[in-house]
Amino acid sequence: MTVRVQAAAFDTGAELNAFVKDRTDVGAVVSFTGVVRDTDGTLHQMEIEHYPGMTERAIAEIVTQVQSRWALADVLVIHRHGILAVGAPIMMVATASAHRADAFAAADYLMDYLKSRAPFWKKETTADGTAWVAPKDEDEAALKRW
Amino acid sequence: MTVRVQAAAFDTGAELNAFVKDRTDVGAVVSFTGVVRDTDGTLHQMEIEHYPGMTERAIAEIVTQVQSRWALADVLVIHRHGILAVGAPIMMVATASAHRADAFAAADYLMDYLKSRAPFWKKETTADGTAWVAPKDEDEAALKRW
Amino acid sequence: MNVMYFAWVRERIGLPQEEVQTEAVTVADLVAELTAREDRYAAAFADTSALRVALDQELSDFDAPLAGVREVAFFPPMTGG
Amino acid sequence: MNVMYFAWVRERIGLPQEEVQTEAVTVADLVAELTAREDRYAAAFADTSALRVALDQELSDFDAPLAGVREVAFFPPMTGG
Repeated sequence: MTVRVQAAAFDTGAELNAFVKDRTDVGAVVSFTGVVRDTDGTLHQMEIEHYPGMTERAIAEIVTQVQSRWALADVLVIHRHGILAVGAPIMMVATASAHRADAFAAADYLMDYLKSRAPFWKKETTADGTAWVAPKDEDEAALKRW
Repeated sequence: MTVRVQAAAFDTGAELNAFVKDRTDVGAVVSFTGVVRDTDGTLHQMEIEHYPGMTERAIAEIVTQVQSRWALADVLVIHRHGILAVGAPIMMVATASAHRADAFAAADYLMDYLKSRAPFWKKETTADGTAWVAPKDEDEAALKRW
Repeated sequence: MNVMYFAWVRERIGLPQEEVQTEAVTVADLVAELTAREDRYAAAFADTSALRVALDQELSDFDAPLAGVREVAFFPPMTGG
Repeated sequence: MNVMYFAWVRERIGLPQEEVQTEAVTVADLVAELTAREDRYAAAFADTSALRVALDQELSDFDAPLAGVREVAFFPPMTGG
């Protein structure tokens, strides 16, 4: 298991390659990357605040949950904080398993929980000023799937 | 949409990075990579046979299906044929969307259909000789989820 | 008509494709005709429930008519991905 | 007790954390005490249904007792991922 919470940018492709390098017991690798999206061409930047200490604890707990529910060879979580440019990766998860069903379900679950249970808050800056991103009802509802 | 059926090896991380390079309308990217797995340490190599012509048609049809069912900014499918070493990527799919639910569902669907509806056949060579990989009942059953 | 064989069907029959002159009306008729030819065909087609068929590169079934079809392919269930 | 504020709660109150001397028994008692202090606290805590609370870095709720707790954090629903 690797969990990194960092201000620095990361290279999604390089991280994905390193994640399964030299392994022969893995048949299925799923990755999810969250990217700063400019919905209507007005976003200047995104800023992510987090709660140092609790963030790492909350993510470790979510990863422990997925490892107990699915047969996983490895799990990777990287989440940035600080100021991010449009188009930049915000975070990624990757799951490695013998079979694809476990890898898909674990990545999906990780994302649902990281979204609503890890202490990160997004603030968007547009020409109109700054606004905290509101949680979506569907994100809380998604947790009930599991 | 990009579909490639090729004998050559490919670099999963480089493909994933290129897939969303310079896009600002994508918030969620999901990738799946299938890797040659050595279940019990006896696999020498895998060989993949396919049906040139039908392969490309079948994949294009599956991609058209996912594009009609989910809101996707882009879809990538790469599938190798020929002789593959243990640990080598066999194939990958990637889906890009504004939101994660579409990207996850589309990648999951693509894999279920590529597994059982695209004309590829895997043959494994071990110390005991060669054997064609048998389809799993669960793979056919997985199609009924959609 | 071009008849193609893949994976273990190809290995049992011993060739990847051949031109077949036939009056077979359905895929099942063609299978019966080939099966009657030689043991290697009979071995390949012994259990058609374990086989799939494509007509002009589209998945089809053994009841399908062959009228107008130029390419028939027989193969085991796919194992891609 | 160390009390921390994040995101718009931090912005409304105007500081990221402070040391609070309190006899509050529950989180709700602490919220009432802070709300009574100044308008900026009242503004931040106006609708606690829009807030979350963590006790010693574990998500908790407003009915929870504060006995033994060293760090309380208030923040809006998370928007990670």
